[in-house]
Amino acid sequence: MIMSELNLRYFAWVRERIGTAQETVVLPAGVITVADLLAWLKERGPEYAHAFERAEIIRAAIDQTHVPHETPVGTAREVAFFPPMTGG
Amino acid sequence: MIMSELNLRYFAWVRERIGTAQETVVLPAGVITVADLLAWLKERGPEYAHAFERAEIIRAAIDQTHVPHETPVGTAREVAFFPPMTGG
Amino acid sequence: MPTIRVQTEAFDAATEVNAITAGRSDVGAVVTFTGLCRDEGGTLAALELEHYPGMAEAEIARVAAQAESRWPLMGLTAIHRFGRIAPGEPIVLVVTASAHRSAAFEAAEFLMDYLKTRAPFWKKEHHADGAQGDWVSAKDADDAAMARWDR
Amino acid sequence: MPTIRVQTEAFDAATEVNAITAGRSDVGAVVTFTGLCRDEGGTLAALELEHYPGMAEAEIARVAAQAESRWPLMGLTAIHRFGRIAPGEPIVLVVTASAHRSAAFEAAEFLMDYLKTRAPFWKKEHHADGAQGDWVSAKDADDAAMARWDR
Repeated sequence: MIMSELNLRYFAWVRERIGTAQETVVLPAGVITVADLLAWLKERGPEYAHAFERAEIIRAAIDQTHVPHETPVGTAREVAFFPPMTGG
Repeated sequence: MIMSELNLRYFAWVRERIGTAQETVVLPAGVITVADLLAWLKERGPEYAHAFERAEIIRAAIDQTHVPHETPVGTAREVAFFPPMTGG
Repeated sequence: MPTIRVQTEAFDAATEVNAITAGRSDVGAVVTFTGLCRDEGGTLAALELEHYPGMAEAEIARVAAQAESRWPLMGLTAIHRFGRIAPGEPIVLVVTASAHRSAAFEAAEFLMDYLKTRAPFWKKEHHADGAQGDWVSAKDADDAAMARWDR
Repeated sequence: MPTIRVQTEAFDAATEVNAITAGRSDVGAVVTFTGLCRDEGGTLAALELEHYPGMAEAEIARVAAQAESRWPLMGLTAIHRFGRIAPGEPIVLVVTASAHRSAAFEAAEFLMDYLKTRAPFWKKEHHADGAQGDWVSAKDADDAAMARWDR
């Protein structure tokens, strides 16, 4: 099995709290869904824990399409996390 | 009792059928409401009978305000009759 | 104070919007509605718009006052043309401005529904083949659209 | 085909309307919605609009395609700015054109409700006193506005 690289992108206060807009990670075994990915990221440090402290309000997109947290990450190239949108 | 003069105005196909846009009449005794006025006008000739053959769809305004047919003409200076509006 | 005009000349929506928003920064939402003369598949040469001078302005003013009492508006403009209007030309303009979009949208729809069914204007068709056309009939759908505001 | 743009520059509603209606006479109704930056009683210096490049355009295109499948539109334009925007400046423009007014109004409202809640943009406040402001919170009212289109 090939370890696949995943591009992560953060926006708005998620980006500010983590301190970076973008990073590349290798998905560990056991991370199947977006929710798994969020849980794994929360363990990476206090800045991640702060950004994702209320994981239920965090929105996710896989390859630039909105997805619910139970969606499998699958062969995604890019997963983005951000607060509820406030455009318009 | 003074015989009061009333200005009548007609628009769109009501105007076309009657053949005039405006006329002044002296209200006869017994004409109390807009409906009475319509009924009286219908007797004035075939062009009026044609214009008001379906009196129930004719709209009326007293002194430039929409009114239902049961409204008393009262001391109106101007009564207008016209088809349902099609502006906008 | 709403801006209300009944005129033969064309109008410019951008000018009317600017008259409402220029020099202020509390407006969050501007809606414009422009109603245009359609060619009806090429059969129409023009519409002739007849109106009741005086009452047309007064009725639009009444409708505008109702809109201003129902929604927190920061600007309201309604312009309705009369006379001969060719396909592609504008007939009516409504502009509403508010802090928030729902008020601006609802007020503009309300104004149009009321203008359609209460403002004393009548449309006569002139056909492209030179024949005199009919007076446009009022639509039940327009009465229904107006009735929803009574809820 | 809808016109969709995500840009820093301001836009001109009249130009966008003209691009839809020029040279045709089958359009009966044009609705424009312009969303502007409000000064919040003088406390706001500017809004900083962050967006997700690529996804922003894609999401607006998805919403536009939905609108075009729901209503018989003859034109649809959606432009959303990003970057620093001062009070009084426009942020978003939606233009819809149709034969009839109800389609144009409904499609414009639908687009705005969806843009508000699904397009990946975020607003940060910069206060007039120089202080860094907060990120604007999403409003439940906006989610409720969007939900009504599921009926």
